[in-house]
Amino acid sequence: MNAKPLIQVENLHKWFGMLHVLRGVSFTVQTREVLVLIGRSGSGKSTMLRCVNFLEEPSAGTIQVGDVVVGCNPGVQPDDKDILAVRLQTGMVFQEFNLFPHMTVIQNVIEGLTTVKKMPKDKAVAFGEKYLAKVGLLEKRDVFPIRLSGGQKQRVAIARSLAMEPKVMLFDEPTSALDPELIGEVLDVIRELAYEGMSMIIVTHEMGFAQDVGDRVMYLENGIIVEEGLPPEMFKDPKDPRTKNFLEPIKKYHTL
Amino acid sequence: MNAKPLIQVENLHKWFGMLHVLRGVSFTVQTREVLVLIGRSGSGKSTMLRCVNFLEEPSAGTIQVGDVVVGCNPGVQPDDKDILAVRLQTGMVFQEFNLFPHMTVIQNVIEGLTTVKKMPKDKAVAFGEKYLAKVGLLEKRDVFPIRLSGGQKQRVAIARSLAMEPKVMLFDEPTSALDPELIGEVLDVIRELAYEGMSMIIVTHEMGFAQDVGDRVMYLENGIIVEEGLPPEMFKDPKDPRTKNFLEPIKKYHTL
Amino acid sequence: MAVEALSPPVGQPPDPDYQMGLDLMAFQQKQRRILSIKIAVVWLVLLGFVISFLLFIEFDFAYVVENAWFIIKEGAKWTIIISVVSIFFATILALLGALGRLSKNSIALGISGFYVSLFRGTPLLIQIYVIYLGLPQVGKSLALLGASLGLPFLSTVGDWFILTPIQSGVLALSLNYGAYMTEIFRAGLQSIHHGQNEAAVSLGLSRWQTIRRVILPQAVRIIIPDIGNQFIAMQKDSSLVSIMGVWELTYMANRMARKDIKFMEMFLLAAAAYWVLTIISSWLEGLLEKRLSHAYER
Amino acid sequence: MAVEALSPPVGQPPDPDYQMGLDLMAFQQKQRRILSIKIAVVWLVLLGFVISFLLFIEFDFAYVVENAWFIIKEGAKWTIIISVVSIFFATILALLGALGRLSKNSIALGISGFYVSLFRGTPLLIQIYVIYLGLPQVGKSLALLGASLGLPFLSTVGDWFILTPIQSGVLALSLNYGAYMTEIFRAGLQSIHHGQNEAAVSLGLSRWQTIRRVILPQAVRIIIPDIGNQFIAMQKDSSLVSIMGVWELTYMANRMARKDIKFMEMFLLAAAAYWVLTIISSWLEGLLEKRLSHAYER
Amino acid sequence: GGGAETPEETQPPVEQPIETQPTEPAVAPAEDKLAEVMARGILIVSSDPAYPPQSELVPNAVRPADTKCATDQKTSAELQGFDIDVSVEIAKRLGLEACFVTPDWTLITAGNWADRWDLSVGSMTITPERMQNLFFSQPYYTTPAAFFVHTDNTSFTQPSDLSGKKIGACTGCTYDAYLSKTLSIPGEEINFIVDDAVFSGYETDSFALDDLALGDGTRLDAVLTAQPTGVQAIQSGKPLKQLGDPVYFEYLAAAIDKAHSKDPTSFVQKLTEVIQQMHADGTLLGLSQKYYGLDLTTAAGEFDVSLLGQ
Ligand SMILES: Nc1ncnc2c1ncn2[C@@H]1O[C@H](COP(=O)(O)OP(=O)(O)OP(=O)(O)O)[C@@H](O)[C@H]1O
Ligand SMILES: Nc1ncnc2c1ncn2[C@@H]1O[C@H](COP(=O)(O)OP(=O)(O)OP(=O)(O)O)[C@@H](O)[C@H]1O
Ligand SMILES: [Mg+2]
Ligand SMILES: [Mg+2]
Repeated sequence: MNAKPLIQVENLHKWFGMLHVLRGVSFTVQTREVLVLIGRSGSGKSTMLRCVNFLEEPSAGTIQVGDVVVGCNPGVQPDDKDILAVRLQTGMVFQEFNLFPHMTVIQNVIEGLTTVKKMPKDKAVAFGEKYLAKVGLLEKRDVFPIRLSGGQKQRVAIARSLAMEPKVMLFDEPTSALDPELIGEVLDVIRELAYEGMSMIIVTHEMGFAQDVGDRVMYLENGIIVEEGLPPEMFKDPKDPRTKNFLEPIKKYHTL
Repeated sequence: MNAKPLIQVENLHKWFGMLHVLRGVSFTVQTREVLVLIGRSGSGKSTMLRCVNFLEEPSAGTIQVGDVVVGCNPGVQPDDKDILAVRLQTGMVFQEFNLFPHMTVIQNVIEGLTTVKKMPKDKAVAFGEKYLAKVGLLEKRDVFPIRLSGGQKQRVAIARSLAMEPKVMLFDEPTSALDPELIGEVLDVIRELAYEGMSMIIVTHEMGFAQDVGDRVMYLENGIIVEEGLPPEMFKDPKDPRTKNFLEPIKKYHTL
Repeated sequence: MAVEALSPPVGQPPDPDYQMGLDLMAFQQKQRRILSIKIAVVWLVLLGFVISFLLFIEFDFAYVVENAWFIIKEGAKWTIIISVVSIFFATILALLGALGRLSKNSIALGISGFYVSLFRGTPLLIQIYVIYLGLPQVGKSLALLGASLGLPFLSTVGDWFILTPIQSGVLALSLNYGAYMTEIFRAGLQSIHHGQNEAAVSLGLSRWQTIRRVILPQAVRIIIPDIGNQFIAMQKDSSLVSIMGVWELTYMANRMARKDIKFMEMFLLAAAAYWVLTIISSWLEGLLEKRLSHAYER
Repeated sequence: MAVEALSPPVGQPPDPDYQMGLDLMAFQQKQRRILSIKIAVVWLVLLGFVISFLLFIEFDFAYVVENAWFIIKEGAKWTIIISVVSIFFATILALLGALGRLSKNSIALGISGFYVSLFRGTPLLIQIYVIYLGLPQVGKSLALLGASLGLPFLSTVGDWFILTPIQSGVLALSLNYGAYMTEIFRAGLQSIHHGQNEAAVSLGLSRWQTIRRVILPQAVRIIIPDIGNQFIAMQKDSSLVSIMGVWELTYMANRMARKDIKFMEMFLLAAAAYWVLTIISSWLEGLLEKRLSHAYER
Repeated sequence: GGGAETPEETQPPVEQPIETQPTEPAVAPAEDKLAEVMARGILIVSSDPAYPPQSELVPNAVRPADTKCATDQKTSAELQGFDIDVSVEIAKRLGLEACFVTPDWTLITAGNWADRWDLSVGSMTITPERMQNLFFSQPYYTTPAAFFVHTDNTSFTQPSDLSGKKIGACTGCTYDAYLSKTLSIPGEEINFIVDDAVFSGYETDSFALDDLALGDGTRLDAVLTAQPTGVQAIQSGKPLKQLGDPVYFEYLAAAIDKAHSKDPTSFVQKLTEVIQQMHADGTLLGLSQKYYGLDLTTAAGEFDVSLLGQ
């Protein structure tokens, strides 16, 4: 058996009205593990990720992140304190970056530190600069987001999450909104995090990258985990016909 | 020498204020030829395509489409009749589909026929149905666009352009807004058009597809055509260091 | 929630957790119902405050009951007629104004810009005065001019400048609201994604065809709520025509109030009548909005 | 066009076609200048029409010139003071109202909904009457109640209900415009992309911290033009406080007009003064908007 | 108009020392309106300068430096007119300074002044409806109500010719009530001689006169208004003329809110005394001659205020 997992999700259900988006999903993420999530549009990948840090309230199921365990049942509102504890241990990166446009890069990065962690401003700035340097954007410190390229924006968003020193990072298609030639710089940053041992869940359509950094791949369809395994095996030789069906046309057009 | 080209662009310049986006571009497209345009974001690909059908007014240069020749000079407004003649010979497909949301699929497809070509309604509908069938969406005839998936929307947009029976089709990143598993259906439609001998200019980041259907590839950087050639050669072994620079990271992450 | 969503989608295996979804829905519906009830209670409490306010000021309910029907029947009729006719013309003016503001023609730009600036920049009350009292003077001068120049038709033209109170009110309200709505319509037209324009133009549609066939039909949906809001505001502003003696709601209430020295009673009756008109208008606007969103529902 | 854009970007070879760009820019500037001039001519022609209208009605220019300063000095002062103070309070009310409308709390929802419906649904004029005439009666009843219950502080509270004309006017304008602006602010807050909310919440910010630190600062930029529009409209509506005897612009013009039977002259003078106020306000709003868009300029 | 009679008392008005004792000793001084006003030292009068020549504003007026009036009150230097002079005279005889507030007509007639001002000297007609909310003093003058028609008109020779015609007047005022035959004025028998008038109401009389001036029958056939108002319009050049004799007289008096928080009884009595004095010593007649060129006061002086039964 493994050590106690960093994340343990059990029997997670999510309904939007009568739409059953997650149909009893269970999975774990170990410390230092990188889990890659693939699947069709609408299969529930984002919803799953968002349930882990309670951006969506799960309809049913148990979610454990670090030492916090939150049980969700229909009609019971999870405790605000527990939700905050979970969020402080998870960093989330979105497809559309979601930088705060009215704040400079450094203000974006220290916002969580000063407002949530009540860190003194100067200490927060030192912290923020460390993580800006890590994503290679220290020189953009005092620039407003509108002056950044897409790739730079996403790297600042990553720094903003890292500055909160979470135990696990969640990436929801971090490169889908980027021009192809800008994708590389963002993937490089994520790759480095993986090498340093950060635990992560990554939703992505970049199959080459997934194969490269993923410790484990999970294929989601219709709110159910259809197949999971080691990346090279999954991509070369998927077992389930549904997984095959999904990967075939992508391989056809994406391989030069 | 070739026969008279279908499209001949000579010394095309485009300025936005003091931003020199196209710096004297010249190229031709022969009848039945498929020209693929690649390049970084902001290099001027869309602007070039849009100058061909006068969605942007060229700052200087000559544009010939079919029998219509339009010379553009600073401070001279091209003739509205000429512009219309060019547009009737070109079909344009956009990244964001741009279907008319208040019209059903068939209404979208016959709009140009009835309003511009003054075709009687019943004849236009027959025409429209033919092209809807061609893109495999006849059964969505009376549906509003909001009920279509992204791939279906783009196929309707293609049918809408085809219904006008243009001599050349212009595609501006037709699959960039699509989820990966929906890209295939749109590329299949475009591929079929190519096999049938439709002349086309395609801006795309799908390098596999470009290599597959392109008769010729052009690499644009900073408003200048840096390199052009046959697809397999360009992708395997680009001559210009700038082209190499662009293609390398894409190949790295996109190859499974 | 549409009925179709309540049964599992066809062609898929039945969901074993179907009951969980039903339970959740029932729970959410209950939550929503409880919230509605709580809100209704808050409204009732606040209405109670309003009524105790009336008791505090020794409101003469009997007097109001006695006179309400007469005032509302006659007054609301004119309020509604004037508002409806004016919003109709204001919409047309605003449409023309917005097209002018968005055109590249210097004359259209100049006229629409001047119109908006002038009629938004000056008070409606003064516009009514000028139209009612000033225009006839212009007509008279025209007639005099016609007489001295031997052009008798100028005298006929001059007569056209003498408008009835209703005509004056409708003209002023239309011009004034048309100016405000011009800016609203302009924003509405501009909010249509430019891709729509490009797609239409690529098909060969002319600028005017594009506006008529593609932009306007989409803009209508966006500006309907704004027209609704303006209509509601106009119902109240239409009370300004009372200065010319049109027997609309405010005039009726005011006249009764002055005669019998029952100001609070009549004002609050009028306020209640306007409130009801507003609520009805909002509801009608909602219906219209819903009908127009047909194409935008999945 | 900023100066930096006029020289070729550093680190790139100089553009051999640089002159072409300059020529194009010059040409476009000329085009723009010609358009501006043409529009100015159209405005002048239209102003000419307005002036010939004045000539037709035998407008007494000398009289206007003689009395303009007195009326504008005294009148515009009050118009501006009342509008500025009222828009300030209206903005605060609207902010609270919008937060209430967007909250999940039934009491906040109920109160804000009732407030908006009541004050948008009834005419401002009647609101002014009720606040000026009706509130003191409530105060008196409270004082009586206090006397009979042996609670003397109720009598002090009762006195607070007796408002001066200016206080009544500001209160009524703030409440009325606050109700309209609540809906505007709500739309403004909702127009902030939900991703902003999600990013803030993911960082651990509470709902209130998110609103204060992330949503509001962005919404302000969006609603500034709306506040500006409301302020312009309010300048004109503030004339209603004249019924309580505040000597603002409309009041001054009206009383002078009656004194010397010069209605057209005085109304058009007032209209011109309002027009100028409007133009100044628009210009100030534009400046403010520009300042706030700092973070949004490349 | 009212016959011009020489007042019997030709002596110039003597400044009377003020009786500081309230006339009604049963009421404690703190509860008495008159005592409050006397203690305050200023008399707050409401008068809307919308009705020349009764009340109008003074352009570019300079506020006296030594005034006791509050900043949101107007001094007698900033207003002028018959009502203003009467107010100042009343205040003077009480040993007070007159200060003015200018709410509109509706707010004055509605009553419930919330102690914002002490009395209205605004040419208010005594009517039974108004007496619900207000006390009236001895009337200080009377106004004849007369019909006016366009000068081009030749078909009307007397007011009764106007039956069934389009007649304009202010909305909800006594002229409106006269035309709808509901008018009653204490101490006067009203003779309704116009039947089935097509009434056209206006915010103020002057707009009605403006409309009539557009032409005979263009918008109106006639206007019923106060005779001085009509005469003033004629003097300003409007093509109008009076039709026949005045149809009735209105008694115009100072009004006091019944709902004052202090007992106004002695205040009303005092006012009546002061105005009777002003009638008696010819002050009012002098003012009437000054502003109207005729005597509008004698009938008012003879009015028996006890008939009001207030
Ligand atoms: N807030 C919501 N309300 C209603 N339905 C929702 C909501 N969010 C998501 N859905 C629905 O849930 C399903 C799963 O959505 P989700 O965003 O998780 O898919 P995804 O796998 O992330 O797709 P993509 O690759 O497009 O991001 C979809 O059918 C979607 O329409
Ligand atoms: N209407 C415009 N006004 C000003 N600048 C513009 C305009 N349209 C494009 N540009 C600028 O022109 C340059 C070229 O833009 P263009 O859209 O042609 O690039 P592209 O190669 O199509 O890029 P992408 O891959 O992102 O679509 C960019 O720097 C862009 O900012
Ligand atoms: Mg997703
Ligand atoms: Mg492009």
